[in-house]
Amino acid sequence: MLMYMLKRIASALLTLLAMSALIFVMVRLVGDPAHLLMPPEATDADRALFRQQLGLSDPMPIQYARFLAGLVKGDFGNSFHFGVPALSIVLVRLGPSLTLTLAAMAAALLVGVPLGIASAVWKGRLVEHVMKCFSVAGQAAPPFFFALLMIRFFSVKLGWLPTSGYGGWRHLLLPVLALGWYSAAGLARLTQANLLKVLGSEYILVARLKGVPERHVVLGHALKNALLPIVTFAASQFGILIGGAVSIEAVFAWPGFGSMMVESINQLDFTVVQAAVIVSTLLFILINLAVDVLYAWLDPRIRYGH
Amino acid sequence: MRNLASFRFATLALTSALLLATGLARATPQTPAVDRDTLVVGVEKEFQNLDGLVTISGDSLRYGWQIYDTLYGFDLNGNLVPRLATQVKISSDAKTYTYTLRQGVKFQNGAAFTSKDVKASLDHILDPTAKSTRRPFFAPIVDTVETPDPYTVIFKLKSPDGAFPNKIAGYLYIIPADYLASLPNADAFAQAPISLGPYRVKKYTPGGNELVLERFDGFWGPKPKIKTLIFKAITEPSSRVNAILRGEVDVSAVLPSSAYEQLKKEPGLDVIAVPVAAPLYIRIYTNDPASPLSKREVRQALSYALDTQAIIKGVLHGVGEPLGTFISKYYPYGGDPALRPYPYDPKKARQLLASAGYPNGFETTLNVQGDLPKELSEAVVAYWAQVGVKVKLNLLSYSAFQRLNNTHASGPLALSQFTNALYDPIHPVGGAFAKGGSWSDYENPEVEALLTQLSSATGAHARGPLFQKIGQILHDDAAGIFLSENFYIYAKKKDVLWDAQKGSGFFNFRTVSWR
Amino acid sequence: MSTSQAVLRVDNLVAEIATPRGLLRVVDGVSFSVDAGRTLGIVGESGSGKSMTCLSLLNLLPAHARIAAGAVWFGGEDLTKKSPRAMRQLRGRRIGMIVQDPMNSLNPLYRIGTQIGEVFKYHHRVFSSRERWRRALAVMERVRIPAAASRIGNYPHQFSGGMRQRIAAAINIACQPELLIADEPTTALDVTIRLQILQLLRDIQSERNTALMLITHDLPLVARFCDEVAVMYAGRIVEQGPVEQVFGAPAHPYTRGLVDAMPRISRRSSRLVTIPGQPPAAGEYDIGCRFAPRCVHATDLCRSRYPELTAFADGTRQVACWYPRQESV
Amino acid sequence: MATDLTSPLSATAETNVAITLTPPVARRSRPYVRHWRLMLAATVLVLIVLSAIFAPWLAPVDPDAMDLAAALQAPSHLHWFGTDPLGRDVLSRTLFGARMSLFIAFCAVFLAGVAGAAIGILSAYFGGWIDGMVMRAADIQYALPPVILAMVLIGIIGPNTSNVIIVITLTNWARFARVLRAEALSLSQRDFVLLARLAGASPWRIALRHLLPGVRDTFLVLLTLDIGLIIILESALSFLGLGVQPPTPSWGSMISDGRAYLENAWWISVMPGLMLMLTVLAANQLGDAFRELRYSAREVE
Repeated sequence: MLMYMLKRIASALLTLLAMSALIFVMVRLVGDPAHLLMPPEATDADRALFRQQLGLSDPMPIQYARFLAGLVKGDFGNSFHFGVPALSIVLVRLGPSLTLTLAAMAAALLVGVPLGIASAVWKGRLVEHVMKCFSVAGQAAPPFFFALLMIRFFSVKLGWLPTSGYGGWRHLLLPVLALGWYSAAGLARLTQANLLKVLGSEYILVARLKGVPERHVVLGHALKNALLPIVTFAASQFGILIGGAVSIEAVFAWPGFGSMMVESINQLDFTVVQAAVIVSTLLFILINLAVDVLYAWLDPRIRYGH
Repeated sequence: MRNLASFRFATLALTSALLLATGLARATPQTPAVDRDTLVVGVEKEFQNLDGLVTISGDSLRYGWQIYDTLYGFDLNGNLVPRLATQVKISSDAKTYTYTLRQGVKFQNGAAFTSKDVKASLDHILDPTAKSTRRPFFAPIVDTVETPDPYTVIFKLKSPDGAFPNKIAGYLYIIPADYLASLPNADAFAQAPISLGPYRVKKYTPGGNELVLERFDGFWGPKPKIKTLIFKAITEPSSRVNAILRGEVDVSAVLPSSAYEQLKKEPGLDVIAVPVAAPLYIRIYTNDPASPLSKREVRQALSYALDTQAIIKGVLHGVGEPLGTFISKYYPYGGDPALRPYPYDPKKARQLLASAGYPNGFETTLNVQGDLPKELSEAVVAYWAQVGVKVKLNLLSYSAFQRLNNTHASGPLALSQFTNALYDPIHPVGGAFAKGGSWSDYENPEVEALLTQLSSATGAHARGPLFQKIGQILHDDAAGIFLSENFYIYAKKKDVLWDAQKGSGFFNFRTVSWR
Repeated sequence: MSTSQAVLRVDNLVAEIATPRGLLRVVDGVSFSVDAGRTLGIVGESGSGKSMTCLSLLNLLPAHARIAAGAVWFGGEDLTKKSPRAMRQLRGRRIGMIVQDPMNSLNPLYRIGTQIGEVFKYHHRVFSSRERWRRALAVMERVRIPAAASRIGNYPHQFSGGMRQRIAAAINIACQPELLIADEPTTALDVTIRLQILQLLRDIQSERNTALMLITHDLPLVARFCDEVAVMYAGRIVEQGPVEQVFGAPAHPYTRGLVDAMPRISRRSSRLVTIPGQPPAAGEYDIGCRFAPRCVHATDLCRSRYPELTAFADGTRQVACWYPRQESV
Repeated sequence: MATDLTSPLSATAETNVAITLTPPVARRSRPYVRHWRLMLAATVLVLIVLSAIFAPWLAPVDPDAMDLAAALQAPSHLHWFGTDPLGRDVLSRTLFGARMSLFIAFCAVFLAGVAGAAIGILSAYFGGWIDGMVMRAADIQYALPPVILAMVLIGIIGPNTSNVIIVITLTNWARFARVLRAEALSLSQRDFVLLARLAGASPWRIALRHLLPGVRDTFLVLLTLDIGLIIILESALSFLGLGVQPPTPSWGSMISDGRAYLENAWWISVMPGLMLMLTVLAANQLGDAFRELRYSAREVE
């Protein structure tokens, strides 16, 4: 088990290194910040000086080496734009993003999984009907489209909820609904498919032969086995939600990760982009390791191996 | 038919939600978003670096007027008025400017205001490590800055510059010398800016989307009536509209013209369309002889081919005014309201194209500054297509466009607007239509001659007529395609007593109050 | 069939399954009984309805199937009339069933101690998990699982096929059922383990006088292990009776074919005797005897009317054939 | 005559062979799946694709024809789907939008699918460091949100239609690679692959002849499920101004642009939205029906 985890951590570090190199090169290909952050009247000498101050004038490998050295110490350099450490900007935005993503993920799990279970157990009945509509509707239009409809409906017309802004649970409700619905749709369908597969297996028949009540057969024996792929799917959704909810963050004026990354890419604020990407990759790796641990805890075959 | 039923169920749910949404109507809450001592403003851009001397004018200057103060400032209509300086003496050769400073003025950190602060502020701009975007405006022309006594400052210029007083008023924010010296590096100032404006920074975390300013009671001028100003960055236009509709903000800035009609119908709101003297225009790269755009007839044809009236009414929903030339009539001087835009005459446009040697038109590319209404560029492309000019459209984000525009790479046609920062037309004309201008690919000897005269002309009476002549030349030569005057739409609650700064995109909340 | 101590008596059981092509009778009027302490073998090719019959007894038919007619008498009650709740309390307590595939018959995520103990929780209201653990250990030792004490905490994937079948047996005898059904219990096992499992079943039977039903397609196994046998073909029983008589002198041509097909070392014939053709799929039964198309002695009568199961020879045997013949092998 | 069972080993083994005489001929047992669901989904999808292909003939008016006087008109007999802020006919634009959205979706899905499948199968077959490298690349693609990767790429190569397809392909291949790698891994353990290897087949031959057909079903299901997701991703790109460049419409850009007019001209966004929903519904139904038809409901994500 320990060996298994060590191997996973090693490969994760490799991923992190590869990601750092990738984003380091790609963001520098997008453009030259000197032309954006310096006024057009600036002379080439001014721009050269500007690049020199930001350490952009050195050859790439040296810049990358310095970047890696800083990475290890957690120093991502200062933002070209704000002049403050890039990491501080990323961390300011991490809180709201995590709140939104965790809430959306929780909502997706709380709605998607039970709906999936119900539509597997009562296949062909109304509940499967509702699930199909819910999941098709959820994945049939971009989240920002539903978000704007919901804002018009619940906030502007009925006045129950704030239209935007980062704050208490009332601010969280609509963004989570818009974001969560999309993931819940996927989860519901996946849960139903997996649960149906598991319910068809031999040990479920044996459980019934043992006289185990149907409720326990489904929630005890079957669900635990069906959970494994769902956990993986949820983890992959988590990664996408963290950085991908750009349109939702824009519509709800939510100071999240996605909009910050879009902003810093637009502003060619290399250090902030690099810090954001590394932090989101770290988060992604942590989530995957957590999923591996959960897998091992859930499935003894991994824990003790064959 | 289980599947069809599930589809019916989905469309039914969606349409009923929609119908219900349009049916109900709720009045906008009148009460202040927070309290009667606070004003909440929804703005359309994320906050950048708060060092008013460093970041580009489009951003920090908009909050700057609350935090910073200058020797001279602009009143609501853009005329120069004394602020930290009581008077200025300009030498006959317009090369020496002597400012007499106001006495007993305190900085937000309590330090006294003297001439050494003015010198330190200019040095901060000239200091390369500060990476100030104002440097090019002062470095080439300022020779020396002398402070004979604590309340007198003398600027000696290398060459005459008639617009220098405007630059001092528009760009030279005064910051405390001792505080600046105490900071570890030039960047540090941005975290905690100190100046002499009516408000100081109370809460701002770089990267966050909220900026809170609180009243500075030691302010030298008239005390503002509101204690706390909260700026909230809401980048999505429809969310900014919804925010004011629900009363979550007291003032919502730079709203989309698509919401103009809807907002006007709201009983609890005042909707103001503020002219910002930043003309909506298409810059033409005329200096490439091989390109059809180098010919005047072609440029005039492109102007005739556009029905700017219909565009203003249809695309901008009436929020715009005809623009005869590049100099907006909302400049205090230099604008010429009598100058009419080219009339819509597609037949004449086709004749001009044929006479210029392009009977069946030509192909070209139009780069567009992303935050302008998308339909504007699509309308222009559609009109030009009717006269045979096929245009490839490139919608670029604000910064992607700036990168191209700043490096003379946004050609052959670039649709954008030119922000006014100095209330003197030299900034737009010099920048976009003068030889060697940073965003200029146009050269006209007549314009150059007028510009040299302008450099030594000071004051509205001397500079106004010269700029009007330039305006006429630019119109006749169709140096650019002038679409419309640019208006920022603000919506505010009826009880907010505030009249916006005319002719500029800056926020001026110094005189705002609740009824 | 002596009915005095019949633990289970199935009377003309019919089970149908709904398919796009309408209702198919997979079990078409099956009658048999099992006495306490006796072992009934049910033999037939795959698709003859053997497994469906077992599932019908326990009311565990798949979603689209249901019992159309007939009665299943067990302990004085007709199981087909009992409510699902009542049937649930019966399963695992009074009727046990061992399934074919040991590799998947145990939940991979739970320890075997838990899976065995689970039966006590629902049937004997044993709510303390330690007590259930203790009882599970006792049953494991009963089915002779080596080092049971140390292995009770292991997971199914840590056991061999044979061991898992022993665990399955343990689960089924935990509550001392009166009837134990074994659906192809040894098919998936290799031979050496197979005999151990059968021996285990026999010990269980002799110790508690359990009625045992063994479903298989392995004739030699039935011949050696069962007391009575019922031969199923296309959803019906075509011959039934004591093993010695049915295998010794098969009356029904199909049984005859099966017995002939059993290779003998003594007979050393190079060619294997086969029965031509293949059993009809459910739903394609024609009116007459379903074995007629493959029967060498088939006559028009066979093809037109279905022969009911009727007593034969000394009455202990029944056969469903118009021309039953008594010939020793 | 007592049955002679001298040696259980031989008797039972051989008997098994003898008794189950019937060769495992797949009897004509109709799979118990409702065929009409597959038919309905297929016809809806075909109709939509045909309407996209024949848009120039179906569209009542040129999609780019501007008529500022007729701006923002509600759906009427003249304009079935109403008009947009420039007075252009929303129905014509939706038809041409279908052409663009489906073109992007099918190209991107196909490219991502083929690339992902090839990478997945090869890495499963070769294993070792190749497999490690591929999995790291997949991790990177998963870790970096699609929109961010798209922004950086479009920042480099510019926002035109072919670049949008490239960007979507680069941000979607990993899902195919992972799922198909798992399938290929389990397949490569199977006997027929071992036999092929014993017979001296070259790795390429095995990958193409044996592994590829084996994963074909999962591949097709993933394709159908992904169509909806990719159209929505294009819409998210349009929201950021990175999607299809005007004036050519795509469903994604129409929904995104129409959002400013939800109050007074809801049809600009809703009409293409409904078409998108219909397409996604049909694609998902196709995927589900196909999956139930062709193989057990394996974990797809």
